[in-house]
Amino acid sequence: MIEAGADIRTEEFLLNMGPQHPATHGVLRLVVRTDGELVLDCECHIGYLHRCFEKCAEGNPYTSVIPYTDRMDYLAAMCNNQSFSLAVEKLAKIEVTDRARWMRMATVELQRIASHLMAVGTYGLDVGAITAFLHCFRERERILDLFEEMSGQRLNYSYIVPGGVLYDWPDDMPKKIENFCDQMEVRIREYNDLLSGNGIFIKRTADIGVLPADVAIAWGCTGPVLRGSGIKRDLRKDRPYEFYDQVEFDVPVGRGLHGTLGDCWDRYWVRVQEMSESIKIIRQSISKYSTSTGKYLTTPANKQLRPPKGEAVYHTTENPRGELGYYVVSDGEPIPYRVKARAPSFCNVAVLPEISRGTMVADLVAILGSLDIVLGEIDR
Amino acid sequence: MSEQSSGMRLQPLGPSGDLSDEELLKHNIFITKADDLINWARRSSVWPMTFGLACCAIEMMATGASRTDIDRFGSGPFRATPRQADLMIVAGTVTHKMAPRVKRLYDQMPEPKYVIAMGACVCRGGPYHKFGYHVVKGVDLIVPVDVYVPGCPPRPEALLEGVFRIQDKIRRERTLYYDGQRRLTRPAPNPRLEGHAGNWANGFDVEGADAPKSAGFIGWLREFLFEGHGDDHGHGHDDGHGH
Amino acid sequence: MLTGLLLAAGSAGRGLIDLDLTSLPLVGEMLAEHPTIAWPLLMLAIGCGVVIGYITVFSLLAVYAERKISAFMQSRLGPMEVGPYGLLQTAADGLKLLAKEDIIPRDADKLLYIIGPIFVFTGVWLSFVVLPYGPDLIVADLNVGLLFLAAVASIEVVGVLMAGWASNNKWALFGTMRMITQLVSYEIPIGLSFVAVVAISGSLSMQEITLDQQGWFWNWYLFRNPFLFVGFFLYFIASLAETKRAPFDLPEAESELVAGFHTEYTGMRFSLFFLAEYAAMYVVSATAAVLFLGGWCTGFAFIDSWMMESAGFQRVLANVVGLTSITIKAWFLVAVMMWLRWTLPRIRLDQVMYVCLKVLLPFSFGVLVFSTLWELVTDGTLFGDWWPLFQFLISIGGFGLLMMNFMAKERPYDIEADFRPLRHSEVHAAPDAGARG
Amino acid sequence: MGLTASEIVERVRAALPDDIIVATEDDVAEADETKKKAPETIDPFVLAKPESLRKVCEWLCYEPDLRFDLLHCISNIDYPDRNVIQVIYHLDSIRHKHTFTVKVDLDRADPKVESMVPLWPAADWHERESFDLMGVIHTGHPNLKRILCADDWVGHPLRKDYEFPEEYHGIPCGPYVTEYANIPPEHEVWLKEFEAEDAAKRGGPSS
Repeated sequence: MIEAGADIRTEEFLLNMGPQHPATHGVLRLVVRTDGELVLDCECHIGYLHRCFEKCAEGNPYTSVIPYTDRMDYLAAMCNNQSFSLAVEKLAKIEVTDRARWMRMATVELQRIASHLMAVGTYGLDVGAITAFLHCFRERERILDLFEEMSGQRLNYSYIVPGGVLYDWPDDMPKKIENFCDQMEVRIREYNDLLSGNGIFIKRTADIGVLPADVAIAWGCTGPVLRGSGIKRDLRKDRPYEFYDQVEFDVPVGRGLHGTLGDCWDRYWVRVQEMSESIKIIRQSISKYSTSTGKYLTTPANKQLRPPKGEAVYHTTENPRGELGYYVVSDGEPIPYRVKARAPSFCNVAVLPEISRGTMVADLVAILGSLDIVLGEIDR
Repeated sequence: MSEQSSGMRLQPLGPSGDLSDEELLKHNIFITKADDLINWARRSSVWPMTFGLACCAIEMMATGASRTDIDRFGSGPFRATPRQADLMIVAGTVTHKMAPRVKRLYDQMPEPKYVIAMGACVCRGGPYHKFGYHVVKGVDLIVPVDVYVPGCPPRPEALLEGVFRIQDKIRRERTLYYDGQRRLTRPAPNPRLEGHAGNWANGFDVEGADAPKSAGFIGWLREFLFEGHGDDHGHGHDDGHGH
Repeated sequence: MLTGLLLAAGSAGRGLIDLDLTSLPLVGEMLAEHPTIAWPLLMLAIGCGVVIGYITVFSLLAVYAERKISAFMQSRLGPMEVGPYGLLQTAADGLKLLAKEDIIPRDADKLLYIIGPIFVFTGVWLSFVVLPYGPDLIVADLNVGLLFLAAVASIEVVGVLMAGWASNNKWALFGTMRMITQLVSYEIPIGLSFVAVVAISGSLSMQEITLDQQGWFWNWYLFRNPFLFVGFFLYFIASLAETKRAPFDLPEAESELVAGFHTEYTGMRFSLFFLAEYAAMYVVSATAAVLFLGGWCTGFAFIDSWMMESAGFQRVLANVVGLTSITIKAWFLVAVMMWLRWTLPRIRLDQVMYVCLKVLLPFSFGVLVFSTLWELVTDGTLFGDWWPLFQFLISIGGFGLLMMNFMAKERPYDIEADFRPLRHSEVHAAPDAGARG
Repeated sequence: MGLTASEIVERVRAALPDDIIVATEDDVAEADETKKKAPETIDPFVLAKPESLRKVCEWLCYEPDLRFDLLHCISNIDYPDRNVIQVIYHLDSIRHKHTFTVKVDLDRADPKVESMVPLWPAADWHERESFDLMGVIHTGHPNLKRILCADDWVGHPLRKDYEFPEEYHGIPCGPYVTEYANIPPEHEVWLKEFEAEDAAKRGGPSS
């Protein structure tokens, strides 16, 4: 941390960053109190994308809430679908076949790669490396191609529904996913050469925005942000859903390789490693999928679900950005009585003022990028 | 509209004007060619503003990325500041909290400026039309929209098509030439706003927009060409500007 | 056409082509009445016109090149539809910017706001005056050319200060602060690099510095001694900062400050900044070419001697060769700048200052001192006529050793061995061909 | 894995018998008839008394073998028929890897509950959201103001009796903007004109 010289009389400066600013990843507004380039304090103002998800969910049947979950974390729509579907399945006691579960796992992990690609790419953009962003986007497009073939959509899929998935895979889909995994492994090395190993990138991110583990827990940070601080917590391991207990993968955590544990580089590096782990899971899921049987959807897609009256379920899953929780309350009607979403970015971004004090304005951008927020789910 | 802006208005160069037919012809041949050149330049370099609000912003980025490279058509430089942008792609849901900012950013852009409403939310409220209490049901309630690109979100190709439609619109514009009809093709005022009065969204002040007071070189050129040819003629009901 | 114009200007300046300007009534009268004042003024006017044309055309081409290079690095195509292969893209951009509305913010300081970009542009523009493009192609061969170059570069700082302050925008103010800090600091290593060269050439005149590097390419100051070899890279890095190119593009860092000091500028005023930036790139690259890469000398002794000895039409040809030579060298350096920009992340302000004050400055001093000492000790002819060649080999060899050492040490981390979660065998020949496209 | 939720319920009942109202199915039967609702069988929970919520949470937070260090979420539900706003605290323990739910029923007319910010800083934004959307007042919160809606927004949208606004700062809003704008005739003329021109340029009628 840099301290302003006590002998120089300076004047504080109130900087209004956003809601339309290239570095705020959407419409976050930061009111930053600076002294020259130093950030003395910053305050987050959110709500510029408050799209009333919870009100919409109270007015639509259970299956029709799925499209709204897409638009919450629009970079990881599959994961949001899955999370809500799992909650509703638990609530309405719907069985899902093994085959559908393996399909879900593969798609969700593909989505995780796509989301992390975006995170890595835009992080490069934040620190000024524009080319890495476009390279990441190129690979992301390949995942979107696969998703488009599965679901017919490019961004908001509504593919995973209570009871399975909406459409069956084409026959050659496992092979295509395998091909993609093969290429992705090579590409990750390319990103490492371009960005992770870049001296300037390390200088910009290491030792910046250090988030100690206790602070992270106190502020409710989850996902790569928490793991970047060295805590090995992953709901896929700790509280397995789907078949995550049947696949082998590691949980990468930050190790402070280039600086202090819990700095921006650690959070970034956790994401890069998670891409490799996701590839492992995808490979295993694909092989299990090929041998499993059963229908891809156990309930008719347009069936009106009527979970029992008075039941409530809080189900959490591991999203690319952290732990996404859905609290679904039923009153016996086909529409939910109340749906509350616990958005991981909502908690992750709250810690920003804590870790950005005393840094520079350029670091603020780097820290914000390393938290990898999506305003869609912060504001809902 | 206001008295000050009337000085910039141009007299129609028709039989009713001061010029004879030959002079008119002479003027307009030159002017049409100049207009074509200006329009070519404008439509060849439509710089969008980075104005991503939500999901559609991701597809907007995808439009700029490798596969649908919008830079091929000259719209590559996404400017972060409204002052240097020509096109505002409103990508994502506009909320009531965001609406004043959208309006302000639009006002900060220099003429000529265009707006693409990208995505269902921006066009009409999209999936949040019924229950979205905090969602503005269409950005055309705030700023005039030139092209609507529907979809949730629209594919990058669709956005590209929207940019082409903007280019087509620019092609038809008349900056210097004036025949008593329209010059800049501004969107018509929005009937949905009638009866609603507010402090910043009460209609659009597009009256003076196509002939701004300091329109730079073009403004100077226009003044030079049509100096002393009468005053305001832009109030006509046929030019699609005013209420 | 451009070459012709430059040639005409330069040749006329040298009195090679006897322009019969007396037939023009006004000019003729003026020339007749005040021959001592009018001729230089006329030449200056022609020179200015040529320089403006050259800057504009260069900038248009450079922007086009930048967009194409960035596109290719990002597996895109870049401008394609405006003109053949998008060649007219930047012309369209310029014309459009010209035709945009000109906004002066209400709260801006109007006078400073207007003259800011003009100052910036003027600073860069004046630098072109002392750059030599050929044996006779120089607008003004000042005997303090290098000093002049360093002096006019500072005008840009004033212009930016005016523009950023007058905009009354916080981002612009931030950009200005960064810009001024950076520019003022990096003038020191640049100045020291100049001095190191001047200590060897014994002259501040750009033309004389160029002439001193005639002959084979190992006569270039780049290879004059191992220290100047390092000095070239120091100068190049400092010049990146001086032209605010990545990784020193903090003043207009788009992801941090919305557009830096020109956030509030629209249309033509913005394009003046734009032109000035690219023109500055050319200026620093051409200066690097003159100081270290032999300027308009070709690097081949027989061509250089012909260039100096030729006369009449051959002299014109020699000027064309010189112009081509320096243009290629400068463009190469400009291309390297673009390559760096689209590869590297941006560094932070304190790191910028660190690089300047703790790395470049001591090294520049070292270069100055040791290259002077080397020159004193060897006296330019230690092993007779072949000494320059030896020096060339020493420079290259020393640098090679340094780089090998650097590569061995500074490899950031071994992705394969330590951190990569996948085993090597898993990354077997992946079908990579389909990924492109 | 740590303790199951049922085990934790037993622990709470044993340790703080006076501070909780209802925890299990058996309790529901004994509970006050006005507050009675169908038992939830999937996620066991404790329903704390509003005045002793802080005590329960503190106990859960600091009890060594429970140690709920992560406040996962604060939800709230409006039950107009029971005249209750229920605030739900979803707790999680990173250390012991177990999870638990604490609920508290508040009076709908005056929903006040103590802020949990001193225990978990994460409660800050959650409580602001709860205030913004549901109107729950978390006493002792350092900065209790609207977070998602605009600052001058009227009402608390997630209450069941929320009335959608007609107009906000001159912008018509709500789901009742159904009259589609009449496209001005000249706009259509322009469109046709353009299409004809376009077709002519492409050498034939546009398909």
